[in-house]
Amino acid sequence: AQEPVRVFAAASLTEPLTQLLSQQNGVDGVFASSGTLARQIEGGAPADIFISANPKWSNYLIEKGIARPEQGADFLRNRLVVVSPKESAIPLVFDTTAGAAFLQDRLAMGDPDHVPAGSYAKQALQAIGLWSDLDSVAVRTANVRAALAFVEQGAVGYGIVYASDATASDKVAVVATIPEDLHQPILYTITLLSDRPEAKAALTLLQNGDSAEVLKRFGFQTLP
Amino acid sequence: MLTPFETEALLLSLKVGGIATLGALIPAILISYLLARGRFPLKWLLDGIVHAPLVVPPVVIGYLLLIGLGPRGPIGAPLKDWFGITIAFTWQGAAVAAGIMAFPLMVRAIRLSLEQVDMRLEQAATTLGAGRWDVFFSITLPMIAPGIVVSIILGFARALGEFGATITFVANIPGETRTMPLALYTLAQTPGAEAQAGRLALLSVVVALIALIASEVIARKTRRAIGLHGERAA
Amino acid sequence: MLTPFETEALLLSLKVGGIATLGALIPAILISYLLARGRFPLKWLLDGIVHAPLVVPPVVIGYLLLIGLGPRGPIGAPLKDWFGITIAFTWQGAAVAAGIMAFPLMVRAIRLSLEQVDMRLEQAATTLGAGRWDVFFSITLPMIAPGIVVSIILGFARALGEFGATITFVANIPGETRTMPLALYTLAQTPGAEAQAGRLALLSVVVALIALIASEVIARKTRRAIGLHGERAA
Amino acid sequence: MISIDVKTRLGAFTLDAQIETGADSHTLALYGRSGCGKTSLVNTVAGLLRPDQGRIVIGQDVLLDSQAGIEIPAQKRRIGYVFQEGRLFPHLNVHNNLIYGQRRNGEGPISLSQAVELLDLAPLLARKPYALSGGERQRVAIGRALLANPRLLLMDEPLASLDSHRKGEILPFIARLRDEIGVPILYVSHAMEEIAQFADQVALMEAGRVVAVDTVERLTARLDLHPLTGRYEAGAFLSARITEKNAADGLMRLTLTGGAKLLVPMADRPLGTEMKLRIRARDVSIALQEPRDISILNRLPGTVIDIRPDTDGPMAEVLIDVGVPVWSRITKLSASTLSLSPGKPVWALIKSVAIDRTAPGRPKPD
Amino acid sequence: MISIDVKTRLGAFTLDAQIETGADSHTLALYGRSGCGKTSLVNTVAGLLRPDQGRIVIGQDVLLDSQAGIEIPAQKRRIGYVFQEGRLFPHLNVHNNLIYGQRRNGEGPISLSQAVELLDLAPLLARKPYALSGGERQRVAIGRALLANPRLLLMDEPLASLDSHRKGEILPFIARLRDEIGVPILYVSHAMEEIAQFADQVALMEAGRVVAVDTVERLTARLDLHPLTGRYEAGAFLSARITEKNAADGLMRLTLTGGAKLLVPMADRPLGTEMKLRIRARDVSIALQEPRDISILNRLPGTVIDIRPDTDGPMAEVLIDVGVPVWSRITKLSASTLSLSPGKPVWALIKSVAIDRTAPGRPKPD
Ligand SMILES: Nc1ncnc2c1ncn2[C@@H]1O[C@H](COP(=O)(O)OP(=O)(O)OP(=O)(O)O)[C@@H](O)[C@H]1O
Ligand SMILES: Nc1ncnc2c1ncn2[C@@H]1O[C@H](COP(=O)(O)OP(=O)(O)OP(=O)(O)O)[C@@H](O)[C@H]1O
Ligand SMILES: [Mg+2]
Ligand SMILES: [Mg+2]
Repeated sequence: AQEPVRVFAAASLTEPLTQLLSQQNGVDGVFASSGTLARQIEGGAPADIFISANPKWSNYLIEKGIARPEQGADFLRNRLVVVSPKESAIPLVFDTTAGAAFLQDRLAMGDPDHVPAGSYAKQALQAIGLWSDLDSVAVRTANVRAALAFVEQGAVGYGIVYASDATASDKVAVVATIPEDLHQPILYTITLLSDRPEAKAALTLLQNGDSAEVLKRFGFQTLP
Repeated sequence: MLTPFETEALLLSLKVGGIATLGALIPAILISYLLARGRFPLKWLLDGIVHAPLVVPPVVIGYLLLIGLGPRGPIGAPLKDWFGITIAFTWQGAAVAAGIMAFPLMVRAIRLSLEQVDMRLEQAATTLGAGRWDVFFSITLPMIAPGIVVSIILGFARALGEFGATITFVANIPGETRTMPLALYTLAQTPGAEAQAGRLALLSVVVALIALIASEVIARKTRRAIGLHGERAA
Repeated sequence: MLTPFETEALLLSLKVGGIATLGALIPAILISYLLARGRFPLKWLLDGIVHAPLVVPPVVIGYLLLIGLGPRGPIGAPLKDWFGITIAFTWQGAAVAAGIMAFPLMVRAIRLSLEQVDMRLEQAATTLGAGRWDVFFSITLPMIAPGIVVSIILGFARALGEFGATITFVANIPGETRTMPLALYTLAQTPGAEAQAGRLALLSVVVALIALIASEVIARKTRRAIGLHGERAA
Repeated sequence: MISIDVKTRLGAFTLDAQIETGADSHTLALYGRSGCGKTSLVNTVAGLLRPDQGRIVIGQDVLLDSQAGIEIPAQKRRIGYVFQEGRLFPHLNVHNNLIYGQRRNGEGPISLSQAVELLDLAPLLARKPYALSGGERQRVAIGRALLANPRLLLMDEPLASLDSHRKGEILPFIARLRDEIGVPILYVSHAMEEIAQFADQVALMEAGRVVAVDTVERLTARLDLHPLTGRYEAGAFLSARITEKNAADGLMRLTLTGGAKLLVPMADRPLGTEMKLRIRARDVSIALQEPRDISILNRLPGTVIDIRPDTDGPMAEVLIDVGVPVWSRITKLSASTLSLSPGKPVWALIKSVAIDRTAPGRPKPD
Repeated sequence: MISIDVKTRLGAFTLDAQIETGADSHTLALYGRSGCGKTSLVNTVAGLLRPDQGRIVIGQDVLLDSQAGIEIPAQKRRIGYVFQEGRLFPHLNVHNNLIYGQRRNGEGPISLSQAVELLDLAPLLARKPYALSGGERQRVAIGRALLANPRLLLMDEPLASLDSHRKGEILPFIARLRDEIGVPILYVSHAMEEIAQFADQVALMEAGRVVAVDTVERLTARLDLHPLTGRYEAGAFLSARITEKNAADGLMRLTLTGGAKLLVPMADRPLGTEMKLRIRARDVSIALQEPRDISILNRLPGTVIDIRPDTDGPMAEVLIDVGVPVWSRITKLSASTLSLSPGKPVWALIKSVAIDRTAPGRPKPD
């Protein structure tokens, strides 16, 4: 049998990609954190396409000589939002005034040391001057979904997650949208790793208009 | 020799692992005894529940803990409201998670020992006037001491290495819940931090090794104390 | 009753878990024997290496496997070039990861049993003309059968639940390496899929429970076969 | 008084034993071939084996009555059980093994130091059981049972691997325990000599059943039971009273129930003490006239009651009335040479050394 | 020929034993108080206990020579070891326990069915050891050792918990094994009677040392060893030849080395067979004239050699020359009444039943 085309994609894309790929024959999605995927690809994983939630990891592969720069492209954008459990959601302004609330009801976010969403959140918090207070009390999670789960369970009062995650959950409400200029752009990159024609075809399909529709529905912004 | 980052993670890990193991020990002994000797309906269910943390991915266990023991959870909420105790996001919570993950291993080791105890010795103690608990403490417990030592070392090692449930339940809060595995995970996810990660991995192995060697010494003494050593030499 | 998604994950998990456990069994017995009976330099080191997968977070183990056994690793590369065997990113690789993670538990259970074997019986066999291996197969092995059963069930349960090392080493490839824990992870990444995730978690527990009950029955029979049952009843 | 009536099954083996001893019987011996159910019976008394149905009464204590729903649990029975296989606690040293029961049941009539001395355990106190020899283990097991302040002693071949010297020390001690403190004893042994030395009654077992319960005297005298009791053991058990303490150089004179007198080695007992004697058939010779200038001191005139030739072999047993009945075992050749027949007057010649002088006897309260 | 010279320590206990038996000695018994080191010594012969230094030679086989660096491993020694504590394999049924050694060492002189019959194991074959009684376990252990096609039998109190009936069956069988197949035997026992029945020589042990190695006859005759051998056992061991098979009703006539004749129950041995007899001192009486009309058949004229009164107690031992020396144990009172003194002519009266007829003896090759 023909080897399927394998799309190694950041875990945050699990749902939209699963839906997109289910329409194509012979294309599989493989999900994990971008860092894990990058290391697997470095280790020789049978990946045809790599979608990273962070240019850092696609660059890493380029540095290691595994991918060529011309094979990569920006793919999606996302935004950060502050969410609260639905029943206790009170809109708030994302500036220094939010500090007290974050300190009291606690704030969950991806671990800024390695979770891309976390590092963007850290940048935003730094920009508004709250990070020094929150550094040691923020609930750092292993990935964005975990931060979302903390909010869904009411374990924390606030969480900083991707807009795409917030759309998908019906247990949380967005209480603030973080201005994009407070952090580096949230950029998903897509990298073609093999020369197989099927891989190229799959890449084209992911980048076409129908796909963009689907991705939009899940809260992602596609790039032209 | 150790960076402050490493020292912090190490001390926290030792505290969490130690308390998790000691806290799980008594329940583990009781449950093993029940499983090894008791005859009651739904024993298989208890057996299954005890083993669940072994089978279900740690992340799921962490998630379930979060649901149950989180500040709004059915157990966590009353704890917080009535006693002011919060477990989630604290090192105590990390110990709970580690203890639960270590629990099935501890139960199994003790139970295996229990099932090999010669019950004729317990009978002999009974004829000499020892009641059920007395027999347990004076005969059974000393005889299963090697199993208990193994259970402690297994439990401690598992608790030291616990990651998935911990990060899910108490997250990765520096100084509070960032044990060695969590620190290691952080490093592993950072490009270029391989060397640091390696150091930390080695450190965990060294700690475990020290615990292991200590346990061997204790185990040998215990076996000698219960007369197993001599039987072997004879 | 089960969705195709669940069936696929279940069958794969059973295959991976089963092969991991069976594959680890013989080495586990040998290593336990060495550790329980042998006297050799650097025994503590072997002991430490065996326990490492318990202490080091699974992700690290997975990463080390990836480095060593990946198609570009120092072991993986020759394997691929000379024999055309690829382990990484295949279900075989998942079995290797699961087997390694289960290994320390299996060794510990067997070793605990080994240390409780009455060596006077082995001596008796020796006087009757049995050589070292003969004694092992005719006396020691049957006597530690309960420990082996426990080691299999512990190993299988651990293999079934293995997540961190697996996803790191062989990735989450549908149909190839997406065992139940990985499938569960996939679902957990999907908001709103809690019910499905719950079903899958329950499914793993049920599978483990069935294995557990089977093992209890076998263990009871084994204990009876080696005469432990009767001693208890007497 | 010991009253046992139990029924139970162990695999293919059925234990169905009824024993009823006399009211003043304090020592019951169980005797029978290997596998006849002695240990199983003792285990039911200890409470370690629950019979399908049964009733066990020792003295005043109802230990089990399955009909009345009474079952005293083993740890409440206050038993000193010397197991056939030792069962020392491997993790405790000898000292702690010894005091295990004492700690729980309180100090009894025997002190630790007494037991240690009797059983010669002083050099072993700090050792673990694995470092003991077979006989040493057995002695510790006996000590542990004796020290448990028992109201009932169960002894399953307690002296099997002890040398005769030690047996000779331990057995009288246990007998004294029984006599002075009144602890009833259930005693399993393959050695009729041991049993004879201190059991009031013997229950003879075969294939899970009790075929006879009687005094040692009567039981060993019953020819029909010889296949079970062993022919070698045949003899007479007699009661006698010390009537002269210092009859000659180290000897004392006893008077048998019938009035006949015997010279035996002196025992440290007051004048008038009732003693139990055993005269083995093989130690009794027969003469037609009283022989002179012979080393045999005890020469009792009597008459032949009965002659029972063995069905096979050259021997015959002769029952002689010397005031009390005494068995003699001689060759058929001698019986015919002496033309023995019932009613014939003869002399029974008994070597004094053959008299069981170790029998501790019991001072009668009257 | 058995030659042992080993030295080793076990905790505070030191084993330092030298034994050298005669060239035609095939059965060596170890006798001694509990804890004197018998089991330890047997374990060195079995190869289970490695002495600090030593040399062990059985027949032609050097099992150990620490100076020459020879040490045959236990599994190569072809031993049938009956352990003091059984050591049956709990996971194997009786049948598989029995054939364990046979499977490995090949079928020996004894077949499975023979052993099963001798030891009466047929109904037990399918059972696991836990379902056996104490005596049954012991019988299986004996069977397992006998079936292991051994070149050396080590038996550590193998008959301790068997009834005398069974002992009487098993012991002669083992003796026959030795005589017919020539398997040397090292035998530990507390019962001098058992030892006397078939051991050529006895090593008397005390506190880890061998204090004497000699024939049973000479050893039990040595008064200085009585504290160790036990006074009760004193007696003479004699060699005799069957000179008349059917002297009277079930009796045969033996001629002692010195020419004296004895009537004993018939044994199933051919005319001319050499037999070993044991005459216990306590079974020998003394008369000044030959008594008439007495049931004692064996009346041998002789002279008193020596009289040894006990230091305590009323007894004395008298050595009488009836062609061969025979011990008699009588009261001091009798000795003085009969005014015995060395050189005095007397009659030794020996009850025929007192002669150890079970002694299997050995047909001499000449
Ligand atoms: N492992 C040990 N450590 C210390 N002392 C020991 C050990 N094993 C045996 N002994 C001691 O060595 C001595 C000899 O023991 P051994 O078993 O050889 O005696 P034995 O002659 O067989 O006695 P028994 O007739 O009671 O079986 C005993 O005093 C015993 O206490
Ligand atoms: N668990 C069991 N299952 C089946 N049969 C058993 C079991 N336990 C004992 N037996 C049988 O019951 C019978 C009685 O055993 P018991 O131990 O009471 O004998 P015993 O009279 O004490 O013999 P011994 O003198 O040899 O110790 C034996 O024939 C034995 O084989
Ligand atoms: Mg018994
Ligand atoms: Mg011994």
